[in-house]
Amino acid sequence: MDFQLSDDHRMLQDSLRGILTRHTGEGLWPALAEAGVIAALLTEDEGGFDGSGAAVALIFQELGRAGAALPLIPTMIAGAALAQAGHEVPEGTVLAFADAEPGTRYDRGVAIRADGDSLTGRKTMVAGAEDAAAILVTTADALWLVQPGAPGLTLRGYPMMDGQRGADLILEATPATRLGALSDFGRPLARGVLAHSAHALGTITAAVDLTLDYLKQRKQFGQPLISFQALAHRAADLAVEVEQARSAVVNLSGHLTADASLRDRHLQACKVTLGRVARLVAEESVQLHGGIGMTEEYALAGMVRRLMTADTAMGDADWHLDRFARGEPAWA
Amino acid sequence: MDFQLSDDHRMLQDSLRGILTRHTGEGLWPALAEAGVIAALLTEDEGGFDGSGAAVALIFQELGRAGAALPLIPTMIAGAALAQAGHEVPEGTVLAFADAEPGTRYDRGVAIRADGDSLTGRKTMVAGAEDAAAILVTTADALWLVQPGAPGLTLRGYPMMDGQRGADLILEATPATRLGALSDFGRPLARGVLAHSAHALGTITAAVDLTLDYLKQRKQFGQPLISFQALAHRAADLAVEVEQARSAVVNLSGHLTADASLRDRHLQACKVTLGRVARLVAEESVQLHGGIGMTEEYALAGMVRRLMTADTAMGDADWHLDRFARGEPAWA
Amino acid sequence: MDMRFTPDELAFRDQVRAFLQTELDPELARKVRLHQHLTKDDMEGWHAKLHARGWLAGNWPTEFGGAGWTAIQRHIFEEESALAHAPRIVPFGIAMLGPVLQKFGSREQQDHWLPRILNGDDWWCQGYSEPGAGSDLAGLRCRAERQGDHYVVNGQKTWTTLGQYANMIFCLVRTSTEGKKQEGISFLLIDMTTPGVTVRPIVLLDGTAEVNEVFFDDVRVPAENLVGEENQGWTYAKYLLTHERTNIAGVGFATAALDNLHRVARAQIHRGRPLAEDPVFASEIAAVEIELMAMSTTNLRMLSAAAQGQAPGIESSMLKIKGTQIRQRLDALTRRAYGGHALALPATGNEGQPQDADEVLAATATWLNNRKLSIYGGSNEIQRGIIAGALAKG
Amino acid sequence: MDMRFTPDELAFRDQVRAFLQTELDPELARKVRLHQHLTKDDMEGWHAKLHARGWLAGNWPTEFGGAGWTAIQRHIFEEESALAHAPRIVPFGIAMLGPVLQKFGSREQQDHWLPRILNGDDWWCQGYSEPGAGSDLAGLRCRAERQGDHYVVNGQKTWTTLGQYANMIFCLVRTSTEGKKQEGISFLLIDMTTPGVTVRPIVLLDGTAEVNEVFFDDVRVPAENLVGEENQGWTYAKYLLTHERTNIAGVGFATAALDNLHRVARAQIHRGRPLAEDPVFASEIAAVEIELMAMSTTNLRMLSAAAQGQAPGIESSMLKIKGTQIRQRLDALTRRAYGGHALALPATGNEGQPQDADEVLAATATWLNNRKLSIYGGSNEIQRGIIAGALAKG
Repeated sequence: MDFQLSDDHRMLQDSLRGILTRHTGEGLWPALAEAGVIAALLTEDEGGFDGSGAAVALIFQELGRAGAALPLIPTMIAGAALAQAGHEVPEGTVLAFADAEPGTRYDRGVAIRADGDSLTGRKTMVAGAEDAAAILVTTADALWLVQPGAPGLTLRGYPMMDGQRGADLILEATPATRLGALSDFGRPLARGVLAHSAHALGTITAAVDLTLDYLKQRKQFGQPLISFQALAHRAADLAVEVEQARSAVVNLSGHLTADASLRDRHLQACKVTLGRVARLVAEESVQLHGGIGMTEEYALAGMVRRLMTADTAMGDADWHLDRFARGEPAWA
Repeated sequence: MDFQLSDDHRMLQDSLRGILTRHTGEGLWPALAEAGVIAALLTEDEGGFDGSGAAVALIFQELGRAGAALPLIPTMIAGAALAQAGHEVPEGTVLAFADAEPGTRYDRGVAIRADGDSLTGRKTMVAGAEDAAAILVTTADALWLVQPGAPGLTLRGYPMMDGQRGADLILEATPATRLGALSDFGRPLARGVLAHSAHALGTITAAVDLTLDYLKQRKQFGQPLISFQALAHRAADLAVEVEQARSAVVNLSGHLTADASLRDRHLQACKVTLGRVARLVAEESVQLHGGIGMTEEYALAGMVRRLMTADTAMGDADWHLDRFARGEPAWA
Repeated sequence: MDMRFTPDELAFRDQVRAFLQTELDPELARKVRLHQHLTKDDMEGWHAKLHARGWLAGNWPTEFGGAGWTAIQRHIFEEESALAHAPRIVPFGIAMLGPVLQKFGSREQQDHWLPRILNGDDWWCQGYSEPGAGSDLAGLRCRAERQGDHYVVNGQKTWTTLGQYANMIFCLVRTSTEGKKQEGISFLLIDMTTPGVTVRPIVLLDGTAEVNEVFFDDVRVPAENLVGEENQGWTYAKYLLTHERTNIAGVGFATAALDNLHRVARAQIHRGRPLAEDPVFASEIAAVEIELMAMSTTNLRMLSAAAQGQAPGIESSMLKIKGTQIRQRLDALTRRAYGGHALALPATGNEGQPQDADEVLAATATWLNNRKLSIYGGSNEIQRGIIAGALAKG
Repeated sequence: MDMRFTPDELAFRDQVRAFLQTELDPELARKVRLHQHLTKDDMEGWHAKLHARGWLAGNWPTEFGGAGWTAIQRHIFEEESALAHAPRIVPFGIAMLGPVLQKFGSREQQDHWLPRILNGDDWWCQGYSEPGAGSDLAGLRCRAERQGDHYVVNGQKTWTTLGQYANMIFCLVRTSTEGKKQEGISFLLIDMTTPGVTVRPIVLLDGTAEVNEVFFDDVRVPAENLVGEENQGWTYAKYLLTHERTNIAGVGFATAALDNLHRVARAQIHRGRPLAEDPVFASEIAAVEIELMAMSTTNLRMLSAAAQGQAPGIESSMLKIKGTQIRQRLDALTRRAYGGHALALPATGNEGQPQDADEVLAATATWLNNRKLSIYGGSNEIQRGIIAGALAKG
C-alpha cells in the first residue's frame, strides 16, 4: 500500500504550483497547456500522456486551492469521451459538456429529447459553452456531439458562481451525432466526478486554512478567536472532515479503472462525501469568520461559491447518496 | 391565547407532586388512584372527570420527571377505547395495550393474524400484561379485546428498559372481541401518544437539569465543567431543544380534540420532536457527564433507558416522520 | 390552556389581510419574494401606506403616534406581512431608535425626531459595529470629544445596513477610556450630511450592496444630539438589543420559505416524478416543517408570557438560534431542490442570466444572503453564551 | 499511489483467516457477536490459542516474544478478528504495559513480567483514572510514600476495566506534590493480592459489570516495582496513551456492525417490505457506510505514513472521533431497525427475557454499552482539544 505521489507526479505538482503563482485569468490556460498539464489529464489513447486518477486528483486539487476558474473539467470529459467514441479530439481548445437541465434535480431527458439525429430542448449551466470547439450533450440515456455552429442552436451566456461563464443551450431540431449510450462512458464521466471532487478538496483545504488563519489572528474580548473553546472544537471537527474528504478522493482516484460497479460505488461515495463536507465547510467557514466572511472583497466569498458549485456539479450529495443506497450505477 | 394551567390543573399538579415525593414502587398506583389522578386521565363519558389534553400532559410530565414506572398509559388507552366501544371499563386495575410485534419496526399484522373471532400469533413488549384485567390487541387494521385467562394465550414476562415489566403474548386461536377498526380509535391512541410524549418531556427536563447540575459542580483542570465553552454551548443547544419538545407537547395537547387530520399532524410532529430530542438528550447527557453518566447507580442511567423507551413507544421518530412526510394518517 | 386567537385577534388578522390584499402592489410583492433589489422608493412607498393606516409603528405607544399593538398583534402583523411578501419595515427608526428615544430621550428629542421617523423625513441607520468590535461590541473605539457645544467624532462604523439611503445615523461612540470598556460609551445622533461623513458600500457574496462602512473624520455633532447621559450609552444599547424583538424567531419568513419550498418540490422532477414525492427529500422537508411547528408555538408561548408581564429572559436567544437554523435549513433545501440548475450567479447586472431563472436565482441569492442570519444581531455563538450564562447561574 | 495490499500482506491475511476459521469456536464467536458476557476462561482460552500461534503480541518486537508485525499486519489481524467476531485481546498487558516495560522498564522487570503476560500467568488491569481525575488525568491524587524498600499506597482508582479478573494493576500514583501536577507522578506495578487492595464492581447502564473501583489502603509495594524513575511516570503514561493505537479507528468493529445492520435491515419488515428497501432508512445506512469507506482509507493512510517513519500527530485523535461517531451511528440505526421490539432490558439474570430475542437484546446492549466509546481513552472533547491545539500552533 502506498499513498505517496510518484516522482513524476511530484514534478508535475511543482510545475503546476509554479504556474499558478505566475498566471491568472486569460494567461492561465495557455500556460497550463504549454506545461503539459492539460495533456496530463488524458491517457495516451486519448492523445495525452497520463490520465491516471492520481494525476487528475493532483491537478484539480491544486487548481481548487488556487481558485482557478477554467472549463478544464468539461474539456477533459469531452476529450476522453470523443477519443473513446473514435472521434478526433480538437486540440488546445475548450470543449463543453452539457448535462444539467432546468426543471429537474439531475434527471436527464426532462427538458430535452432526441428525434432521429437531432436534439430539441434545453440544457443549462454549460461551462465554457461560448468558447467551445465542440459540445457534448446528454439525453435520457445517450451522449451526443453537437457542433457549436449547428443550425437551431442558440447560446445564452451568463456568469456562474464559480467565476466561469456558462450558458443555456437552446436546441431546436439541432443536428447531433450520437456517440453512444451514456452508460458506455462511465470512465470519462467518473474522471469528471473525480476532477470536481478534487477541485472541491482543494477549495475545502483553502477555506479551512483561511478560517484557521482568521481564528488565530482575529481578537475579540482581548483573545484570539481560536482560544474560545467552542470555536476551537468546531475547527477541530472541520479538520476531521477534511481528512474524510481527502480519503474519499483517494478512494475514487484509486478505483478509476476498477470494475464499473466498484468504481461507481467509490464515485458515489466520493461525491456524497465531498458534497457533504463542502456544504459544511461553506457554512462553518462563513460562520466562524462572522461578517467579514460574507464580503465579496474577502477571499472566502469566492471559495464559498465554488464549494456550492462543487457540490452541485454532476449530481449532488443527495442524488448520489440515493443511488448508492439503492445499489444503482452512477449513470442511468 | 393562553398557555397557563387552569386553577384546577394547578391543584392537580400540586397534589401529584406531593404524592410523587411520598410514594414510590408498589404504593404509588393506589395513591394516584385515591387522589383521583387516574380518573383525571379519562373523560366523564369514559368514567373519569377530565381527560383533557392539558390534564394528560401535565400528569405524565410530572410522572416522567419523577421517573415513575407504571402501566398507566396502556390503562388509559385501553380504558378510553373500551368506553368508546361501549364495553365496561374494569376499575382501579391495570389494563394492557399490545401493539408492537417482533420482526417489524412498527407494522401491525406481521406476526399476528385474525381468523374470525380469534387471534393467532405474537405481540411483544406489552407493559403490565401480567397484571392486566383486560388486554387490547392491535392487528393490521383492527383493535381487539382479549381476556387474560383466554384459551390459547401464553404470557412470557420480563423486565423492560423503563423499569416496568412487560411480556410477550403468544396467541394460538385465542378468542377475541373485535372492538372496531383501528382508525376509529384515533382519539384514545392520540391520547396515548400525548402521554408518552409528556412522559418523555418530563424525563428530558430531569436529565437536562441533572446534567446542568453536574456541569456546575464537577471540576476538571481546576474549573467547573460549565466554564468550558464547548460544553456550555452544547448545554445551551440542549436548552433550546427542550423548548422545542415542550412546544410539541403543547401542540398535541391543544389539538387532541381537533379534526382527525390536524390532530394526526400534531401527533406525528410531537412524536418526531420528542423522539429526536429524547435521543439527543440521552446521548448528550451521558457524554457531558462522562463515565459517571454510564453507571447504574447514578440517576441518569434510568433516565437514559426511559428516554429510549419514550422514543420507541407507539412508533418512533422515523416512523412518524415518514408518515407525516407522506401525508398519511397516524394509524393505518 | 387555549391555543386559539381571541375573537379580537382574529378580527385584527382579517384587517391586516384585507390591508395587504388591497394596498400591497403585486409587482412589489414579487420582488420581495424573489429576493430582488428594492429601491429606496419601494421601501418609502410601503412605509407611507402603513403610516397612512396608522400601522407603521405597531410597537410604539399611541402617545407617540404608534399603533400600541399587543405583542400578539405585532406577531400577527409580521406573520401576515411575511406570508404576503410585503417589504419588511426598515427597523432602524421604527423598531430601534424610536423605543430608545421614548425611554431615554429628552422631550425635545422625542418631539423633534419621532414624527420625522413616521412621516419619512429621516431615514435612519445604525452605527454599532466597528471593524475591531463585532461580537465584542463594547470594544468599540470610534470616539467623540466634547468641544464646547459640539462633539467631534472620529472613527469608523461598519455593517451599516442601508446606510446608503440614510440621512441620519445613531451611533455608539467612546466618550471616555476610563473604567470598564462598557462605561465610556455614549449614544449620539449624527446627521450624515455633515462634512467629514463618508459612506462606502460593502458588496456581499450574493452580489448585493446592502451594508456599508461609515467613516467619521472630524465630524461636528451638536451636543443636543446626545441621547440620555454621557457615558451611559451602553445601557441604552442593551435596551435596544434586548427589547423590540418580537420578530426575532422570523416565523412568518420561515413559513413563507416553507410554502415556497413545497411549491418548488412539487414542480421539480426527480426520477420522473415530482421531487415532493421522493421519500428522502420529503422527509427532510417534513423534519424542518415539524421544527417550525414547534418553534411557532415556542414563539407564541414566549409572547404570551411577555404579555402577562414576565420579564424577557433567554427566550429571545433561544428563538434567534432555532429561528435561524430553521430558515437556513429551508434555504439549503430550496437550493438543493433545483439541483444542477442552481449554479448561476445572482445580482450580476447586465452580463446575462439564464432563461426563466428568476426563481432559481432567488433560491441561490437567499441561501447566500441568509448566511447573515446566524451572524448579525448577536451571532448564534453569542446567543449560546447568553443562554449558557443563564443556565450556569440558574 | 497504490491502494492494494502487497502479496505478502495478502498472504498474511489468508493465514489470519485460516487461523480464525479453524481456531475460533463458533459458540464463542456467537457470544461476542451478541454482546454477551465472556467468562475469564473464554478470554484466557483465546489468548492461549493466539500465544500458541505466536500471535498474541503482534505489536511486540520478536526479541520480547512478540510477532513483530508491521502496522499494516496489525491492522489486518484486528480487522479480520473483528469480522470473525473473535474476542478482543485484553489490552492491558499486551497493548499497554508491555510496550511501557519494553521502553522504560529495567532488564529485570522485562525478564520477569513480559513472559508472564504472554503465558497468562498475570492478568493486568489499569489504574489511571480517579473519581476526581477523569479528563484531567494529571490531577490524580492516589499517593505512594516511600518507606524503606517499599512504597505505601493510599487512594482510589476507578473505571478499572476487568479489574475483577486481574491479579496485577499498573498504576499512576502521586509521589510528589511539588512543581506542576504532571511532575510528581510515578508508574507503579501493584500485586492486587496484597492486603489493603479492595475491588468494587461498577454496574453500567446496560447491566454489565466490566469496570471497577479499586481502593488502596496502606498497600505495601516493593520499590523494585517502580517502572523507570520516580516522578517521571507522566512521561510513561503519555507514551502509553499516544502509542499502541493502531486500532483506535475500530474499522473492523465498524465493518462488522455495518454487516449486521444490513442483515437486520433485510430481515425487518417495514410497510410490508424489507426495511432495507425503505429509501429513507437505506439512505441513512448508506451515509454511514460512505463515512466508513472514507475513514477506512484515512486509517490506512495514517498507518502507511507511520510505517514510513512519520511521527504520529493528531491522526489518532481524528480517528478516535470519527471512528466512535461511525460506530455510535451504526449502533443507533441497528437499535432503531428493531422498532417497537427494542424495549427489553438486556443482562438481567433470571427475571425473564422475550422469546427469540438474542439479536434485539444485543442491539440494545450494544447501543447502551458503546456510549463509552466517545468517553473513555480520552473523551472526544479531549481529542478535539488536542486537534485544536495543534491547529492553533500549526
